[in-house]
Amino acid sequence: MIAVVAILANVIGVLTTWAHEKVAWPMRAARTARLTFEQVRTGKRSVWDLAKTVASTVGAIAVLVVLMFPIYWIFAASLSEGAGLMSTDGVFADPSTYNLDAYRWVLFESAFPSALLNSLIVVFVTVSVSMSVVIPGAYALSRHEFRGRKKILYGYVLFTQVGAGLSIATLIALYVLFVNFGLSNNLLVLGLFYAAGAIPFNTWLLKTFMDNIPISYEEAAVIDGASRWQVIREVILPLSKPGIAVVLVFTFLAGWNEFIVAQTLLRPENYTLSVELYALATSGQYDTPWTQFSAFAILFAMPVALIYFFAQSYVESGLSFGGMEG
Amino acid sequence: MARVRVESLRKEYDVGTVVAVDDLNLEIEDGEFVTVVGPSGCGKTTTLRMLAGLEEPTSGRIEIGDEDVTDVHAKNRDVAMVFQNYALYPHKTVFENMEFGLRMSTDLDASERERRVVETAEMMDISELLEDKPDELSGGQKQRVALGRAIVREPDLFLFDEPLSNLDAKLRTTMRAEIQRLQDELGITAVYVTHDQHEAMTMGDRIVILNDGELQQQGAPTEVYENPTNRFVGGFIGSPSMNFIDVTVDQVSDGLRLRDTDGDFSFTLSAAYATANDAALGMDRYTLGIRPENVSLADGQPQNAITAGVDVVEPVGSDNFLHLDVGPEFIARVPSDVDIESGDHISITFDESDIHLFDMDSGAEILGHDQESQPATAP
Amino acid sequence: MARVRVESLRKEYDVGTVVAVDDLNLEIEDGEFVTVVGPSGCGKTTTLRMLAGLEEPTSGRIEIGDEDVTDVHAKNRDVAMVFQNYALYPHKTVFENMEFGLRMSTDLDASERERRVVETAEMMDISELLEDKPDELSGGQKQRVALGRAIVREPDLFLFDEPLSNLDAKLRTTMRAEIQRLQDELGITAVYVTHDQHEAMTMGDRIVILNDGELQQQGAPTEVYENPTNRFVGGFIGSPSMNFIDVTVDQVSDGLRLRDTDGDFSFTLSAAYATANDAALGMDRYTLGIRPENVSLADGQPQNAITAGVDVVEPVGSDNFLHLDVGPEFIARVPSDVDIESGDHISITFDESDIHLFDMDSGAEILGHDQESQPATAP
Amino acid sequence: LGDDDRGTTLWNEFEDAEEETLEEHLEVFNEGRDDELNADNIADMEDQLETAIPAGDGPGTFAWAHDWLGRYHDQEFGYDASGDLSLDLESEFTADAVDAVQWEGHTYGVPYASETVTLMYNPDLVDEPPETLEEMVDIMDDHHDPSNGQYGLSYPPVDPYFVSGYLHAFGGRIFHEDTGELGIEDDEFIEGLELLQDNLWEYVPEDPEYGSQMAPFNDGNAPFAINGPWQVGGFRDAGVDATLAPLPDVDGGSPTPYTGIQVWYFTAALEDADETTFETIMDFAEWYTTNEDVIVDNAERHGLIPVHQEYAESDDLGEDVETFIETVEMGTPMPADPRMDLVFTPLEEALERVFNESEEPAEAMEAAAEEIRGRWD
Amino acid sequence: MSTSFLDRVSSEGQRLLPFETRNLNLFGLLLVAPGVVLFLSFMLFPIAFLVYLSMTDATHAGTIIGGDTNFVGFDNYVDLFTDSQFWTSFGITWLFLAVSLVIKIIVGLGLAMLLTHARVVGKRYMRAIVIIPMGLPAIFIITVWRGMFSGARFGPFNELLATYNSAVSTLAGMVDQALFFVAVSVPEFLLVDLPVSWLSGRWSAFMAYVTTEVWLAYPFMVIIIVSALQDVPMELHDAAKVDGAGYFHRFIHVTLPAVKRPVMFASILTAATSFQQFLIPWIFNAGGPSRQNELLIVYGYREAIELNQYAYASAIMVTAIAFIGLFMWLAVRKGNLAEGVDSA
Ligand SMILES: Nc1ncnc2c1ncn2[C@@H]1O[C@H](COP(=O)(O)OP(=O)(O)OP(=O)(O)O)[C@@H](O)[C@H]1O
Ligand SMILES: Nc1ncnc2c1ncn2[C@@H]1O[C@H](COP(=O)(O)OP(=O)(O)OP(=O)(O)O)[C@@H](O)[C@H]1O
Ligand SMILES: [Mg+2]
Ligand SMILES: [Mg+2]
Repeated sequence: MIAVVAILANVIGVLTTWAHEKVAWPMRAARTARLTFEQVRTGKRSVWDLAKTVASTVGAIAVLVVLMFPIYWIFAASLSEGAGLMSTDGVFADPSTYNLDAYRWVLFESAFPSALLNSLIVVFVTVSVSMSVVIPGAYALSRHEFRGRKKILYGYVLFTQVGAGLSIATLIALYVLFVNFGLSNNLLVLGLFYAAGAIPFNTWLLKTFMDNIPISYEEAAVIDGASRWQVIREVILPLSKPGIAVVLVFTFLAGWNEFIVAQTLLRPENYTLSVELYALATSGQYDTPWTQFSAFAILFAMPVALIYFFAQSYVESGLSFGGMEG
Repeated sequence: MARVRVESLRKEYDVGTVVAVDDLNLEIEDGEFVTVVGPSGCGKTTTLRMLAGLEEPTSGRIEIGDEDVTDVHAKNRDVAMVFQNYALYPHKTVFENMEFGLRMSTDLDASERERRVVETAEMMDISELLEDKPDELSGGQKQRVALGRAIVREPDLFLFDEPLSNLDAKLRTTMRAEIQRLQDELGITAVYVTHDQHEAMTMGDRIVILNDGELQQQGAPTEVYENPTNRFVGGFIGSPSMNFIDVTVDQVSDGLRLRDTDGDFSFTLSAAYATANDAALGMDRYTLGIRPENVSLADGQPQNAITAGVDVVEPVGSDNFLHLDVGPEFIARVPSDVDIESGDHISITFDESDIHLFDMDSGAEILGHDQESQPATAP
Repeated sequence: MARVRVESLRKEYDVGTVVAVDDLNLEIEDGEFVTVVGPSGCGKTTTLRMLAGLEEPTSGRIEIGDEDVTDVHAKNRDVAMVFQNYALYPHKTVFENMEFGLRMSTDLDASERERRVVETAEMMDISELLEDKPDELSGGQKQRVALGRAIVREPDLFLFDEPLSNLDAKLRTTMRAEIQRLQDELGITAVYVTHDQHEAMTMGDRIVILNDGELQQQGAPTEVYENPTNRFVGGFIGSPSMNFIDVTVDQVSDGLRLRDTDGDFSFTLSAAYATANDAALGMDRYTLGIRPENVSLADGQPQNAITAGVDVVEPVGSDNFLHLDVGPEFIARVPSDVDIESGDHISITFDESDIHLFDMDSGAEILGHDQESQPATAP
Repeated sequence: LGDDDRGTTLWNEFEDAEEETLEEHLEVFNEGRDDELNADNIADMEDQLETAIPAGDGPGTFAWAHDWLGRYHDQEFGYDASGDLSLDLESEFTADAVDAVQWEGHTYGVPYASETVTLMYNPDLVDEPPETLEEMVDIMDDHHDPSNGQYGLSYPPVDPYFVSGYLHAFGGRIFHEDTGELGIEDDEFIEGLELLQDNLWEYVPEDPEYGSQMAPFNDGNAPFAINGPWQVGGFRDAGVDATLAPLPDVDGGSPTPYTGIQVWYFTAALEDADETTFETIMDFAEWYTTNEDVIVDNAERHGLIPVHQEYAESDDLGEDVETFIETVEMGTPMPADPRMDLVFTPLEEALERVFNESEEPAEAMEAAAEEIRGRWD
Repeated sequence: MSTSFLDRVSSEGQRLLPFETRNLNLFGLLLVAPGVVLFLSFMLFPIAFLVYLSMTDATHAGTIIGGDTNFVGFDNYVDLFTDSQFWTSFGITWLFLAVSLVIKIIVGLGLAMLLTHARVVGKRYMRAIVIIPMGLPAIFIITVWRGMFSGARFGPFNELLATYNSAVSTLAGMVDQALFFVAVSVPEFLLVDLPVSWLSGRWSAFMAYVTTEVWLAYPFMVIIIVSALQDVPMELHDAAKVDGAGYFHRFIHVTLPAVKRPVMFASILTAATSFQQFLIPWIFNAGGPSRQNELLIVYGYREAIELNQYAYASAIMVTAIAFIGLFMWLAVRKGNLAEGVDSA
């Protein structure tokens, strides 16, 4: 219990620092802008040089706007009135009609809250189970020699990307098996299934990351008198944070986004967000209520975006595939 | 605080194809500061790691404080090690870095641990850094923390693996003095690995020279400097390096004449000298070694004067190094106020008592003279 | 091959909050080898990068070979640079690494390029490595390739950024000689950055000393060694460092007496000396500087003898360094055959012509005596 | 979490409004019952049933149009309730509806409504509904102007269910249920297709997808739509007063749309079901299909046409239902032959090729027929 | 000391813990075992079952569960390899994989370089935005893209083309006005014939799939390449500049080689995902028009669910899995991806 509180406190602490860092940017930007202006005024920086920077930045923003068009489109759709994403009145709905009804509907009238709970259960199982097997696995593969090590690594690499299509391919087989074992319509089992699928890729990913942690830290700890577990807890885990963050993001996505298997295995009372979202898209045999669908989808994507946003620096350094350059 | 005994220690890698350390015997007294020096790949680190318990010896015995620790796991040996790249835990503050060892290897309570860390930090002059993370520190500060981390544990044995090689020259000098002062104060036995012979000489009570995994010589620094037991040691210790010339021996009227192949070089040993070393001087070809600082200008004196062209004059402030064309890389050290320029021709000489003669094949020193102090031990 | 002129060069970083180089003026003759030295962060690399065109100066002018290149892009300046960590293209073979610059900056055809690369490789003794990739090479080999890559282009100007700092001591000595030999042979103007004053002194025709982005002194190595223009230079150049003692000046009968605060130290300047330097000696407090090799044992001679306790005796083979308790870090260099042990009390002295006196506040040298050779230029 | 024990369940894939009504009715039904019946709204129900039923994990009953009946019989997914029903189907439901729930003498469900597609017009743009297709074309022509977002018609143009009315207009049939033969190569059928092509496809949005088709009428930018009862609410919510009319007549023929009979299916799950569950399901099916409130609510709120004899001819179920009834009377029930499963996809693809003008009607139908026959074997 | 500090550190990192040699096997095995067991129990079992199914004559799900199936050996495979639809599927799947991969690499590289460029201000925030597609549910995104590619005149892409058309016309009109003596009319070939039915032409539909696939996968590319680019030592660029290389040559000689391996790694992973792409073709037009763009998994899914040919579908899926396995194996081999495996 205390450990949980401690972890929570830690997480909150880290989050607030991050948030602070992320939020402090307007002030920093303002200061930089002021100093830049000062430099240009005093001739320490040429206007031409500044213009090049401005042009590159504007160019990058333009590319971004183009790329993000679909996002903007659905965002506009989620605010608009009526049921269609498609409209003969123009690509974007009339901004004067924008409202938050769809969000209100999603949050208070739809199955969103209960599905959210289901999703969280699944994701919790997926993340905690895969973390608890991926981290030790990656550590062992990175640092210990044992029989079959290379075979396991090889197998893992081969299976890194088979998961997605495999679940469609083996859907029926899976379903039959699950039903026969009485495991269908069970959120915990579903979470476990996702965790299983996430193991090869994430173990391998984390292993490559751990390969780059100098072994001398561990040696230092051993000489300091730390036991095997103490070395792992006090040295390896903290040092693997970026790698673990990446794995966390990927396993979270694995549990959060998947819907084909979920839909087959679950019944409505256990529907997760992704299934509920799909159900919304196909509710009735013909029509899609686009406003609500868009609002639902945006809320669905929010946690992922937030997690990534806060873990960005970790993810970017955790994905560096050390040992792969050259 | 402990004696250390190493007996016929051997370490092979890659199923025996690489012999990193070969039949090493060492005895280190309680409180002694031993430096281990040798070229890259000679097995220094391997030796140290075996002492620490990070590497299992292929054969041989290690005793620390009269206890056989050959099969004791690293975490149960009471040694502290300072790594070349410091290996400070990057995620822990300086305080936590220093406290970690205490927490793991002692059962002191938190306040006691804190007291010891704070005390050590004061001693190391890093008190203000206790809350910082390693990457906020400069190289010198990291080095201090790494030392502090080792010291705070008050171990039986200190091991240092080239701890200063990442620092710049000035900082290195300062840290060198600091380590010596500390070891002196604490009196803990220490083994200090370096590839810098200057460092090894200035720091060690005793210096151990390895090459190719084998012990070459051990002894007090001046001892080793003055009486290298073989050509390797002679060349390795001292900067600039000892000058070597291959010579043949002729019996002449007033003693023995040493000459190099093309005859530029000729030096006659006095009869008295020849007689004194008669037993040793049995062959007709040797490598003669003479240190740059023992080469002096032959001011008009014709006896044993060698004429040499000056290729380069290297001023190092206090002295000038003259690169002479007597042999490949033949250097003479002269005071900086001697006015010689490159291109000049000068006449040099040296005292016969300063020369070393090495067996051309085995490299072994054959004279072994002027050994007034304790004899240097060959392996 | 070109002259280089740098005029009031200034570089700011982080929108003006960091001044890396401040109002730097330099003139480098055609074919000259200039070493730039200074502590870490003093702006050496920044200066070099501005010369290469990799960094745009905030203000000031750079001329290479009488052409104003201040606004010329790096790729259009005919300079070659050797980086600290070599910066060899890891995916290209040695041959390709060397050829790349020729391919980019000249319109030689393939066979001509190959000829030049092979020629240079022979000169650098790396012919057998041409087909290897950089990570198959040892440090020294990499270093040679990096040099070869620069040389093959026969540029107007060579820039070296601490090229030897990753090598071990022995290899460094060898490479040092090699670089000098090559530059001599090719006669290409070179700017060589290092933080190792020993390297700077032995290699440079002229040595430039920077601190905090500002030029401290420039001049021939011996010049700078003998006549440091300020306390920083005095302390920075020379190893072991110059000894400093803060002294007060009293007028005594036979000259000027210099004394430190607690009175352990007392040295009297002769009347003749005092008169000769009358103009300069206006204040009553100075920092006295004396180099370790100028401190000698006062063999019974009572005049200006200072009694000192020996803290540590550091044998470096050729000499011994005595750490004395006269001041903080006061070192005397004595021949290794002088028999002194730590704990002894000895009597030392030095010649008044060897001392340096620095203004306690500004650090400027105030005597400027014994400048027989060309005067060192202060900024 | 994963408890299977939700009591007895039925499955449906209703839209929100329909589902709400169902819940209301269920509440009434469950009153006083020990074994309550719960409704599960299943996304993608067809696929889900496909796996759940054979796994023994399916519901006892679910709601769908009658066209799966033959397949369910073949695959043994259905439960023959002929011996278990206390209702006499023939005396309660219309003949078409009774036919619809029976296959080779087995009764696999109880019918509760029928539905079809009909014409809808926007009274803001059209004063009087057209009687004939020609009149309709004239009006569409006036409004049709895609580059300004104006269209003549919203009508999923290649969905066989939607376009069957005109495909069948000259007597052709997609599938001849009596002979078991494919009819898409018949001249009458091709003629119907050409009618569709020449008169209606000109005026619909260029994208056959359902959502795109709905847009013009929904935005008030098209005078007509042809659609079923499920869409009426959506149009009206969007502010278009969709008014119903029978499908316009065709010169020399008559539109004959497929009609679907909505059925509460009995599934194979009932075979192993315990007695209470079994009873609940049976009770529900009989109650739902005969209860007046249910029938009236469905008709008034969702335009579902009663198939119970007592209400089928009723006049007071509202205008919408009356219009649908009129159209249903023009129509023909969808065949429930299992072989139909293999017809729709190739047919739809062929229609799409014609719609895209990449193939001529006759060729396209010939190709489709060939493919279908290939699959039948 | 022959290697640099960094090299030493990383080569040390590659080393296994030496002091574990005494009780080697057990501890390591113990740590990996749970993962391996979990993985195998959930993944290998279904695959084995699938392989079994593919050798039976199962038709619909009922026959599988009811056990009314007979073992028919490799009949299904024989049928499969003689089915022209299979070969169409197979071909188009590889083509889809290749085309989308090339575009993904170009887009990913371009974006990554833009978003690490020194002159772009606020690039960290842009990088956070640019990966949004990774967090959105695929079904949703694909449905939205289906809308974008609507063949209707009012579909977003058609609207865009309409805007382009009118811009061209306006321009021509302006020229016409300016040079009143020549009558300029817009050349036909400059105008697009509207509306374009994106999904009803084989290749336009194919390009629509590719576009969507690229949009879904570029974030992964971008973050991996960004990581790689950040590891390229600045000094290499400096060295190249001093060597006289311009922007283009630096890109070719410094940037590309440095990101080659990470890009290859990301390529292999996303290519394997592309190979298994199901939702895009399924939602866009069910692999149409006329099954011409039916990617393998769609083909299998349709056979199973729509046509009730489970055994046949299983044969398709097994073939697909076999090819992914083969592909990964080759990639791992050729791409030295197993370096982590072999060298460690
Ligand atoms: N883990 C290992 N596997 C195989 N060979 C090894 C290993 N560790 C060291 N060696 C080899 O053993 C020999 C001695 O290595 P060691 O690291 O002890 O040298 P060193 O004296 O510390 O050199 P340096 O000055 O470069 O640190 C070298 O030849 C080295 O290649
Ligand atoms: N890109 C940069 N942005 C901000 N500050 C910088 C940058 N590059 C250098 N500086 C600062 O400019 C000053 C001079 O740096 P420079 O790298 O030239 O020092 P240096 O003399 O080469 O030091 P070293 O011996 O450590 O290489 C330092 O204070 C450094 O922090
Ligand atoms: Mg070592
Ligand atoms: Mg620098």
